[in-house]
Amino acid sequence: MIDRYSWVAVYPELVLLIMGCVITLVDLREKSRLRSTTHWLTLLTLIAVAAMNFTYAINGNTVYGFGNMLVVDAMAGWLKGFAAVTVAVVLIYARPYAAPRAMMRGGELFSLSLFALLGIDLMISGNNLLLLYLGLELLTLSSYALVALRRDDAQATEAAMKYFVLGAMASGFLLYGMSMLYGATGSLDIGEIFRVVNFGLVDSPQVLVFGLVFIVAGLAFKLGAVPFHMWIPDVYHGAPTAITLLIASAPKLAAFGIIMRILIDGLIPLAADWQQMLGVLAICSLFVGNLAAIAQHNIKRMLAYSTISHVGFILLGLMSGVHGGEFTAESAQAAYGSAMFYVVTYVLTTLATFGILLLLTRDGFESEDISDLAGLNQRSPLYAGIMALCMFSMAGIPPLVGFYAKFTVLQALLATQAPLAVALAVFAVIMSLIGAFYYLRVVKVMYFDAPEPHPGRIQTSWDVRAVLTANGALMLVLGLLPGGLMALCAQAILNALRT
Amino acid sequence: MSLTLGHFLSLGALLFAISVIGIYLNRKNLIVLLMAIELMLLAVNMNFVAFSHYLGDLHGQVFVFFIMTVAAAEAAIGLAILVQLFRARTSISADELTTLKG
Amino acid sequence: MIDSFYNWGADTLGGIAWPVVWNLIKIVLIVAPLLLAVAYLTLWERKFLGWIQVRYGPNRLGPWGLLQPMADGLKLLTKEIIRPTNASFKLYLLGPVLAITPALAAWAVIPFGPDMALANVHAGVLLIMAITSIEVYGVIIAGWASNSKYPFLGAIRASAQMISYEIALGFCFLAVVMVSASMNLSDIVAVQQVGIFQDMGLNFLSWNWLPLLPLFVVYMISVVAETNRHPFDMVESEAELVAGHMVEYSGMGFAIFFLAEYTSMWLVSFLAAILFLGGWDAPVGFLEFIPGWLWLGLKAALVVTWFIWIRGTFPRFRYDQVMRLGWKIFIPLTLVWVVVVGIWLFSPFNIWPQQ
Amino acid sequence: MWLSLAIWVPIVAGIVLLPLGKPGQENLVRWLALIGAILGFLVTVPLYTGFELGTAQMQFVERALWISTFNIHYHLGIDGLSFWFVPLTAFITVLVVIASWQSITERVNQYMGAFLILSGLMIGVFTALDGMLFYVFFEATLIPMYLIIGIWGGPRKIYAAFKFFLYTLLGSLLTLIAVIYLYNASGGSFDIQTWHNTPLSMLEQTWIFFAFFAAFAVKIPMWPVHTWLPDVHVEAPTGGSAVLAAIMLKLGAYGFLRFSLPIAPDAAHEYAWLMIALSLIAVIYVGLVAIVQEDMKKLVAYSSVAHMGFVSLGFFLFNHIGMTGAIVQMVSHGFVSAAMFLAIGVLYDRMHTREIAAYGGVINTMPKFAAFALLFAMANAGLPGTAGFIGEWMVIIGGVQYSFIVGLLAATALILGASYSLLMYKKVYLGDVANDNVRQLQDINCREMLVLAILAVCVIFMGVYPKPFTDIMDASVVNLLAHVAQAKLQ
Amino acid sequence: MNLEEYLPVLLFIIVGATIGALPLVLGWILGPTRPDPAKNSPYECGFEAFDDARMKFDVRYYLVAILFILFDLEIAFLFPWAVALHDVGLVGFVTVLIFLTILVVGFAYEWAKGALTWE
Repeated sequence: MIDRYSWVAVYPELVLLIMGCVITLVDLREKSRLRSTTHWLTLLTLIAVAAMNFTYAINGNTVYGFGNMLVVDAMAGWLKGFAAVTVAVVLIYARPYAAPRAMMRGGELFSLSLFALLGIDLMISGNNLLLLYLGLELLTLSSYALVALRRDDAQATEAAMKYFVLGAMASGFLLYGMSMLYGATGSLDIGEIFRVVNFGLVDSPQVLVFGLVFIVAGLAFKLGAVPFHMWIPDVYHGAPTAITLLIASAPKLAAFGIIMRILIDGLIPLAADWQQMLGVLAICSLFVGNLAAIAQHNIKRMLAYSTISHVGFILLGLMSGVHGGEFTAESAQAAYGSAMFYVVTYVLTTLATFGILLLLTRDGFESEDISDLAGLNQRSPLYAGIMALCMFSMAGIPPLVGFYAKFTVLQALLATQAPLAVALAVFAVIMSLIGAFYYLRVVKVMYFDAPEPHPGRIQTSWDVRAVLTANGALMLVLGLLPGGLMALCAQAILNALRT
Repeated sequence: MSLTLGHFLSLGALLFAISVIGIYLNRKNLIVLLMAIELMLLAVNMNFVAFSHYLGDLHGQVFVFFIMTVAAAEAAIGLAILVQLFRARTSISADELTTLKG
Repeated sequence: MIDSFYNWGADTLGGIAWPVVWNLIKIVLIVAPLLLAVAYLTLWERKFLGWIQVRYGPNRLGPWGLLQPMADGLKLLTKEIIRPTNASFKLYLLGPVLAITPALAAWAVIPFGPDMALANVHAGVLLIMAITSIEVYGVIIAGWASNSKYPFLGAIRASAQMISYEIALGFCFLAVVMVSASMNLSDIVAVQQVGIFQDMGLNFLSWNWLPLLPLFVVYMISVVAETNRHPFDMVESEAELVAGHMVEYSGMGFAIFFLAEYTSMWLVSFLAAILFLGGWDAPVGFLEFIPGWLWLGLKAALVVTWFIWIRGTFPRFRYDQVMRLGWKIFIPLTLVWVVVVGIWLFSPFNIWPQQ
Repeated sequence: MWLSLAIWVPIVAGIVLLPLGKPGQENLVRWLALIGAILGFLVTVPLYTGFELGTAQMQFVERALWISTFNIHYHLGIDGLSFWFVPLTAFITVLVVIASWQSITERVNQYMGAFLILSGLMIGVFTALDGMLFYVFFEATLIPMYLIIGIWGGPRKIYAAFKFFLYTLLGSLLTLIAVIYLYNASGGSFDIQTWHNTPLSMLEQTWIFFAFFAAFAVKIPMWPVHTWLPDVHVEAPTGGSAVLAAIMLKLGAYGFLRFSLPIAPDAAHEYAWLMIALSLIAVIYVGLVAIVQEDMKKLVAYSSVAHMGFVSLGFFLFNHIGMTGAIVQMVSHGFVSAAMFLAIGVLYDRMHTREIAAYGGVINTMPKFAAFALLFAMANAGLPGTAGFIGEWMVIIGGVQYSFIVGLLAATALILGASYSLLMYKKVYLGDVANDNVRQLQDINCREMLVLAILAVCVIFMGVYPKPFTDIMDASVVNLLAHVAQAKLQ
Repeated sequence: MNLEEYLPVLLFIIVGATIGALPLVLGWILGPTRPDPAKNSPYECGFEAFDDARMKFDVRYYLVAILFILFDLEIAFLFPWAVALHDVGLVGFVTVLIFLTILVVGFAYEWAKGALTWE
């Protein structure tokens, strides 16, 4: 029942689990304000996990473990590796922010992050509805707790409550859909579901489609697509910035993973149905996200709406895989590869963006208003430059990586040659033009406005400065040479679908 | 009269609908909200058990066990957040969650 | 005779109504002796406590005070049911009902002999756990609905204490289920009647209490806490909380809480007998001619007496000690013992039958 | 190799400057910037010496795989159409660096860096032979220009910067869709020359033509979408205006040459009437608008629109002389408009106003400067013997060949150009000294003299001896016209 | 679906509720009804009750409640395993040991954090 390969497949997760427990207990002995032991131990774990995942990804073997409960393929390897790196970077950025805000009185920040990552891994690797659900819950439950980590902060608590209620509801939707799916196909195994649906062995297709609606709704909730986006602005805004960064970055990879597993691995024969739903979600997300972002003064809120609009783009990529009932390796590679590329680069950009915001906070001062960035160029050209790179990248201006993300998605969309594809693409670019406006506003505030009379000094430790600079540079480097990452994504998707 | 799958599914759908309506209509008490969420999961459990029985496949019931466990963990975290919120606000009315506005 | 009665009923009343009536009859056959036993348990408690304290206890009404319970009941019946001004009255009335319903309903699955259970369900243990958990609601609703400080504090304490010990109890049940490989109470008894000692006629040595001794001890103590009995009666510790969640109740309301408490005592005693003391099995082989239900009753009565005995012997715990015992001693202990039992089951020294 | 150097030398120089932001490093930065700009210009010289005349083939071609997934190449090359813009860009950059020597005192490193990077990116646009590479360079120019306008611009700089950015971005995003569409239509290639030979239906051509039109017409700018240009010119710093007018507008015009005409020739023929009409409106109507301007920069900005109208007009006449004239006009306008803006910059540095009414009789206090200004005004008006004349004259001839009415209407531009240029010259320079501010003006120093003199030489040289310019573009223009004349409908 | 086995349980619940409710009704009928404000006011050791009794109470009770939910569910989780212990064999046993280990880590963490301490 459990063979040797099964264990090999979950080595990274085992390491995460064991180290999560160990760090939880080790932290009890840790007394320093900055939690150095816990911090470095966590980083070490994350680096090890990332390295293992990358090794698996490079080997490119597909392993099914624990009786098909989970699958480790190249896509899973890359996504999990990126997720581990992301969490590590988040923790590096978060530490100077968290320490003076009583978020490190216990080591929960670290252990919960690790468990969240474990959830992410399961969402990416799960090959069974049960495992996917468990991964999802592990991630979201950890996230709820992380959002509420600042016990004295009423705003954060309120955000946590909203997150919890809406998140739990989303889980409910997803579960309801899963139950229908189970009822229609008689299995929880993704591969088995695919077989049953593909060979038309379903007794009542209505139940199947009914369940599909709920599953898409639940996934849209988690991804933050309109009209299921209500939690995103409030949670981004209310959560401590470090936690906002965490829930804005790595979980996106997981959401992509779970969509790949359920909709594409499992329900690709129903693509005609769910692609339409994703299309509507994408249009709404692009529209609402971009328009609402303009009205925001709080930069976290603005970024929340910008996330929503980016989700719209990701969905555009995901809905372009099958056209005219044709599903080829090329089309899948283009569509899902582009979505994966978009997600990965978006996470990269988000990291740097929030990294800068975290940097600008001081004791008792949250850098939350867009006007708090005023004159950043005079205060620190380096950080202003990185932030500007982020903004231009999100706006999709070449030669930054965000442009290629939009480009690949539009390419995939147009390649479908569906009747509405061109119209949709035009709509998308017009919306991203509107989006450019609010990103430009941030650049304007940083570069064109004068700083407040007595801005605090920006203090950074060497590790934050180094990682942040590398992060910003990576956006530019990937912008100049995006080919490698694109090929990697395409290859990963191909590998994931071949099996 | 014998019970068919349809009866159970209807009951599940009904419970689910009640819980969704409960979440949307209830503006007064967050505890009720938590209860509605639990009810939602119970509706799902009902579905799973019914399907599992009529399919003659045990996986659905295994799933139910996991859902129950997760529901417990979820309730635990929900209550913890609620307590924290109550201490900050001295109110658990959903109407008063208004500080986060754009 | 019973069969012919059954057939007659089935013919006259038809397929749906008759099973209901038939079961109601059976329920009455269980409940009536049970209530009688509860009534005389109160008398026995007072008598026994009296002996421990070298005094007589009730002895006026009837020979040896045998009519005392009747008199108590009658008196309570004619007392006013107070309606506290601040209380939420509907919930206030619901409290006692919710307390006694599960205490009675759990009897549905108790087997009094081989094939002598009202409902011989597969998940008997689980059902008992589920139903008895509801008792907490009665307590907490009573305390909350009274809208008075002492009941409120008492109810909170009571519920915290009950749920704390429920975990340890759960682990005890778990171990029993592990060794029996069944959650059916009849099966659990049956499994205890197998083994080397059974063959030797020393039945009582093959019962669960011996191999699961630590769990048996934990069970015996936990159920005392679970039923809020002395020395765990923080809930109604007279000096601090007057009477806990029952402060605002009078007359029958109060009586029903009492009824519930004593019914629960009987219930857990029967369970102790079934889970650990071999159920209806005779302690030694040559006594097997005595009917099983009698043995069961005898064992339960012994356990109940043990309740009273420790009440007469031990001083009351402090609340923090109660919680400490539950969380920091019993839970780890039971957890470890569950693992030990598991290892035992897989070791060559396994003494339980393999299916 | 030389093309890559032309692109990357200024960019690298610009990046090197960025970290040098400490107070006291300004002079170092200026000299480094100058060195970088001159180096950037020098590496374009071998292009001229090595350029082979008489062929329409791409020269100095470099090709390497860039993004394998989409078959995108780092593909550079120049032909007669694009050749002149490479050295022109590098050359104008040198002048801008010198001209901004003293007028910029804050964040000099960022200013110089932005210009150098911008220069490299624009050369990239002119030399890219891969659609995606072109697009990347084309869009990337927005970032430094946005910052230049926004940081060092005038009072309404933010409005101007946003307007510039969003206007041009809208157009180019639509272009992006067209580019992707072409990629799919051509069977997975981003090579521009492949696209030239990709058969397309009329409907497709129409859509693609207008998608490109959206980007390039805004950039040129053509008549109804030109409104961003005056605002931006007024607010931009002197160097920004100069580069914008001299080079950036040509990006749009060049786009027509490289994309719209050869890729969608049938649509281009079909809608030539529209393009000609819009161009003529730009020439005449915008010329009239220029006359009534009270702000010198605005006046020159409108005149730029009018001059670029000549360029687009020349393209859509589809005859040899018109096309050649249009390209010559692009180059000459590069010199003339840069000279005009730099001259205004000289005045602005002293008076901090660009109102025509604030000046008068400048010739009395700044005689040397006034002489240069007169030359540039004449060139702007298109008087014979100056650079401005050649291109306009050729386009008018082409117009007459196409249709007499068109030629006639185009010719009115000469009158209009003379009116606004010379009227402005009269109001600002001639007459008595208008006020005390003007009285205290100091004549130009050596540095300013150098810049203006170089430009003056160029303007006169091109006006007197345009043959080197036309020779180089001749073969390519012939080739382009031949290509456009062939229908590529399926 | 075979639910007949559970009919007695349902009936028993009804009977139990009746046995709880009936005496209340009887007591209502048989007992006197002489309300008076002092008698009906909340008991407070002879003092006047001066405010609503539904006050805040120690957060540790919540903690106990939350911990209870978790532990009780874990036990419920283990019951099916316990029944099927012979079938799932050593692998199943080791799996549950891992599960319990994680549980114990959580438990130890709670303990060390002082969540189980009542002073």
